[in-house]
Amino acid sequence: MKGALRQALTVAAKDLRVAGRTRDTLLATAFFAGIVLLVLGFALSGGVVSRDARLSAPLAAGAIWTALALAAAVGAQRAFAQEQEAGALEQLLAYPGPHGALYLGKLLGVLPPLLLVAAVTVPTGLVLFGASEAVTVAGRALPWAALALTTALGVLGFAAATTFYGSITVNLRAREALLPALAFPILVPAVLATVQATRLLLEGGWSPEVGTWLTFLTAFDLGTIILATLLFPAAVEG
Amino acid sequence: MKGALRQALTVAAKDLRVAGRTRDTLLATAFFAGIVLLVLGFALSGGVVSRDARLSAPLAAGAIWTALALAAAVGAQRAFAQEQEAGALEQLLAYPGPHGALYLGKLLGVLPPLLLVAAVTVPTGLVLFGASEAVTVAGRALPWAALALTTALGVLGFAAATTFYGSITVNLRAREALLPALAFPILVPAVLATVQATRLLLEGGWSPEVGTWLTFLTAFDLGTIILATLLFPAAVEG
Amino acid sequence: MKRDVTTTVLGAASLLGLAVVLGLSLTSPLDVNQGSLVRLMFVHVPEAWLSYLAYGGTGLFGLLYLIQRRRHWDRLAMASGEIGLLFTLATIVGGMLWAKPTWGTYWVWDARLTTTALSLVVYGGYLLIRSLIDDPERRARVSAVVGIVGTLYVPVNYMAVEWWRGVHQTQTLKLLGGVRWDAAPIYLPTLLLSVASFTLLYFFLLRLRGTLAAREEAREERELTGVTGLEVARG
Amino acid sequence: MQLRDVWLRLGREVILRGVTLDVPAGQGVTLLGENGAGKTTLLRLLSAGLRPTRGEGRVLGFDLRDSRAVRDAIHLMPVDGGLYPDLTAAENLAFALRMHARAGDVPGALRRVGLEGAAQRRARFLSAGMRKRLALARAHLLARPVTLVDEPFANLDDAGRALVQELLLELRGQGCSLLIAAHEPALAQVVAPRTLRLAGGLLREEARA
Amino acid sequence: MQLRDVWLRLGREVILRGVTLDVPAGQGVTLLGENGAGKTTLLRLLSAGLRPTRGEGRVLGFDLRDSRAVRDAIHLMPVDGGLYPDLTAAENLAFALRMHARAGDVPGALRRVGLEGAAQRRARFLSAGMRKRLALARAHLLARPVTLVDEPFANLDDAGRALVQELLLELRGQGCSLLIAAHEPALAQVVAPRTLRLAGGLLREEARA
Ligand code: HEM
Ligand SMILES: Nc1ncnc2c1ncn2[C@@H]1O[C@H](COP(=O)(O)OP(=O)(O)OP(=O)(O)O)[C@@H](O)[C@H]1O
Ligand SMILES: Nc1ncnc2c1ncn2[C@@H]1O[C@H](COP(=O)(O)OP(=O)(O)OP(=O)(O)O)[C@@H](O)[C@H]1O
Ligand SMILES: [Mg+2]
Ligand SMILES: [Mg+2]
Repeated sequence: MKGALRQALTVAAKDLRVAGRTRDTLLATAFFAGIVLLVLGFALSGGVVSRDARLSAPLAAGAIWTALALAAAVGAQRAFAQEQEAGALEQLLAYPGPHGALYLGKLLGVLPPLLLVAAVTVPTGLVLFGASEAVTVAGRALPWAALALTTALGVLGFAAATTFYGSITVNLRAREALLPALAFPILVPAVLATVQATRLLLEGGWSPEVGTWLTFLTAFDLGTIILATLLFPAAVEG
Repeated sequence: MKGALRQALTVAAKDLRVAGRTRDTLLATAFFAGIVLLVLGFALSGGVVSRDARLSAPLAAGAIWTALALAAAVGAQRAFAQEQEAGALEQLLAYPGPHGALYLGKLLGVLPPLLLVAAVTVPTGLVLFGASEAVTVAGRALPWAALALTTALGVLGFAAATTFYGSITVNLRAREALLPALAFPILVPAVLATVQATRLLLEGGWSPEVGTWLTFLTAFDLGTIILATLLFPAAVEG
Repeated sequence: MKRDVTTTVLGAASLLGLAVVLGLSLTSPLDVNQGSLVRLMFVHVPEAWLSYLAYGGTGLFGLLYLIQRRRHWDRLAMASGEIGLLFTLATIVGGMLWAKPTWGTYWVWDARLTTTALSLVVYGGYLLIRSLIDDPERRARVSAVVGIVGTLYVPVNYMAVEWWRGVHQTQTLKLLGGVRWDAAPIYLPTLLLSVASFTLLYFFLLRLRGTLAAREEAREERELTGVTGLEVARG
Repeated sequence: MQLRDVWLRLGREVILRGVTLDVPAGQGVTLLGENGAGKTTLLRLLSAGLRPTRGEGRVLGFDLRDSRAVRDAIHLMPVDGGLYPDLTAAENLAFALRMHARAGDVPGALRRVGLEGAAQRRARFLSAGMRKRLALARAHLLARPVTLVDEPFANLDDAGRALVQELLLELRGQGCSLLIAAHEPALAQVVAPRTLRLAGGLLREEARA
Repeated sequence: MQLRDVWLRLGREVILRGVTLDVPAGQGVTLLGENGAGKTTLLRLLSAGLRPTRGEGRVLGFDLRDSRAVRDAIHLMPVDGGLYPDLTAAENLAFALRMHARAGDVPGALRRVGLEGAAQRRARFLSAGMRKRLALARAHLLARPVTLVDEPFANLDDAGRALVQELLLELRGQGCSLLIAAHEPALAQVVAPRTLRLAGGLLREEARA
């Protein structure tokens, strides 16, 4: 158990070191998140849509979380593509210890860049879609802490699912498109929970309903991580 | 000149063969675009279908073009990732002839699957988001020809811009220098023009304003392709 | 080739059941709100039920494969996935035809509808993955994993109407928290019989497709390893 | 190390057609065979990277299907090194050690293979021979009871080849079993005298040249 | 082929420190040197894949900086083959031919290097030696006036090595200049008798052993 944890941390540390060095993952994830915000921002702002506060909250939430789900898929794909280059993946799988630990390590390595991207995407999205404005106009303050918690839980869930699928698609053809296509449907409950929580937070601040969604999200995260850790060995073994 | 064209076609044919041998890339990309539509549809419209063209048009335009922009980005990314694997990029650059032809080849290889995907995504998106219905309710016919033209120009613009972006990120040194982040804004004009033209077409059919946007889009497409063809050699050279 | 009695019996039984359901539904009284459209329920609901069943089967057979590593389970999982996809498609098309007269539109962004469309994608992805992997062992393993995760999607689809209120009917027959039937009692027997016939149909199709796949695999194996004498179609 | 009538299929190709192998602990074996004979495939099978289609095998008493136990005991040095291109030479070694939960003298190992000057250079920027040396340093540092080596002499200069022999001999001295796939029988047999040849998917004992 | 006092820096490393080289057309040269001496780097420089930091060079009369003209005349067979993993062996050759606007007998070339059975297999699934053979077939098909070969003998079995010698000799017979970087002087000198050694960033003529 302790050995597995140490392995997970070793893998994560290695991935983070490489990520810091090449900035490859960060750029790719930011790129995709950026495109989503850009397109939706242009399409939805300026018309009828943005002037109505009741409309702007769900839009902002939807756009932000679609962008982040995509970014997670891209990040996870990079994480495994990196291993694949120069046959290092086969070497990684040949180390002793449970393969589940490798999944956890990869997940831990994927998370920090994603959280970084999220930390930029969420505020940008809120401003871009006029949600932050709508909130302040209504005389409330943005519930930053609750938003941050929602973001963290949501990103964790996205990363957990996409990292798992990343291990499956890494040596398939057309993996760039395949990974999001496979992972997204599974992500839908998480996307919905985050969208609803974000929307509620924007519309009226903290409420018990938000709490319910966040509990659901936590359950989703835990369930995904546990299931993925158990199934990962079967997915990658020779 | 004729040699360069032949090379561009050879590279495109090779990419299409890798993509098309098993229809994998096409399938996966179409799948991917479909998923984005579904997720956005659910995340954005929150259960209300609106017969109001002023509401449905921006949503439809936003969702369709998010899906297509992402598909283009995925395609371009794939096109260069392929080369990079196993040192084939260096070999590709060592073939005789102008390097600009390689950019054109990559672009031509990315385009056909994208156009195919667009041909499915656009009508599907219009139906799913109620835009086609809203238009008919308003007693107008959908301006198919103009939409097709916009789609073709938009897809070309996205493909040209994302392929150029991809060519920058394959270069190790550029990637590490955050140069790609600087190249991101080249996407802005394409997104703006395409989305606005689509929205206007859905809201009120053909108008001189649409014409302006399409002219702008054509200029952007040409400009990007020419600029990228000229800059590509510098972007990839050792 | 030996005649497969079980398959024949299953096929005959499900056909008989469907015929009876057809008769019953055509003679059933009209609904106060829906008129004759209510009869669509006898197709729509069992179709949806069958697709759930099939997805459950894909996950279950996948799990069995991972435990026992017998190719037999893999073939069944694939058969089940295909059947599920087919009937999801039928549910959606049927539902859309029902939606036009009742809701006035073919499609709305309702939770149930969206999640149903997404389950189409989940199992489309399952079959897509299968088509991308050549090595049979790896294909079986990876698709088992994908199938198991995909099955978790069924409860999401089932609960979608509860979690996100939309226009779609909530569960008329409540299963969670005490069985309850919210519609006119007259429809219940017909619906139950229809569901039972569709369940038989599932097992019939499963056997049929499984046998076909086994034959296909055996032939392929013979072609590949003909002279080498590598065992034919393990498991 | 034991294999009993192992068959292996990859894609549409049957690569191994009934391989039987017995290697007592501590023995050194040279594996010869033409290009495409299946040497690399056999090594991957032994390191639990591939599952046999039929037949069975044991490594140090563990069934090959018990991949975790096998991976604990074995190290495969692949042809292309299996290094992380964007980690430095030193980081690559440190990573391998930590994954095995072992301590080791990384600078010393690098010095041993003549890479002390390139310790802080990324593996991506190492020359082919330097990458081979780095992979060798890793195999030597880890010193697993069973070490499989794929073409250790390729890409190396004469000094490098002597170094491979020296380090592999040291490994054998520590009681490790060695299985060396190579196209240089003369060089490999110095370290691993017993010689097997893979041909037509079958393994045959070969007299020392 | 001419180089005049060429210096080259990569990253923080100075690899070439004043290399001067004269190779008349049609000559065969063997390039020796320790691991990391800079042989591969020198070949990449000559194929216009890298630019000299200082100094200048010409290939067939074209300045090295005129990369287009140089690329037209030269072919570099890299260590790792530079093949598309997802194209089949035959497609890889056909692609190279079309990029050079040449026609050639692809099945014949594959037969020549013993890959007729693997023509429809993707390069990803070829063994190390088979990939080398495929890269060799490509170099032989293209038959550029100047052909640079990086470690042609590595990863090959004995038959493969003889094949390399045979095909490279044929190329020389057609009047191509050859520059072969290798760690097997005896094998390379059969094809390319003139021998140069790269050491400390400088190139020195070496008497034939
Ligand atoms: C595209 C359109 C539709 C789709 C994709 C769809 C999908 C589904 C699915 C997956 C189920 C099974 C879930 C369950 O048993 O709880 C279901 C059940 C049901 N659907 Fe639909 N449906 C659609 C349209 C409609 C329409 C228009 C109506 C009626 C106005 C309708 C009425 C029902 C009813 C009554 C049930 C049974 C609920 C129960 O007894 O639990 N559906 N539908
Ligand atoms: N995944 C695969 N699918 C199909 N064929 C494969 C696959 N992997 C390997 N092969 C084939 O298996 C055969 C053996 O390959 P292997 O790499 O084991 O050869 P090798 O003996 O190591 O050769 P070399 O001396 O050239 O390294 C080759 O013909 C190769 O094409
Ligand atoms: N991009 C780079 N940045 C920094 N150093 C580099 C780079 N590329 C190569 N080097 C260094 O240049 C030196 C020469 O490398 P090169 O590949 O030319 O050697 P070589 O003579 O081909 O060796 P081998 O016989 O092992 O193939 C090595 O020390 C290598 O680390
Ligand atoms: Mg090999
Ligand atoms: Mg070299």
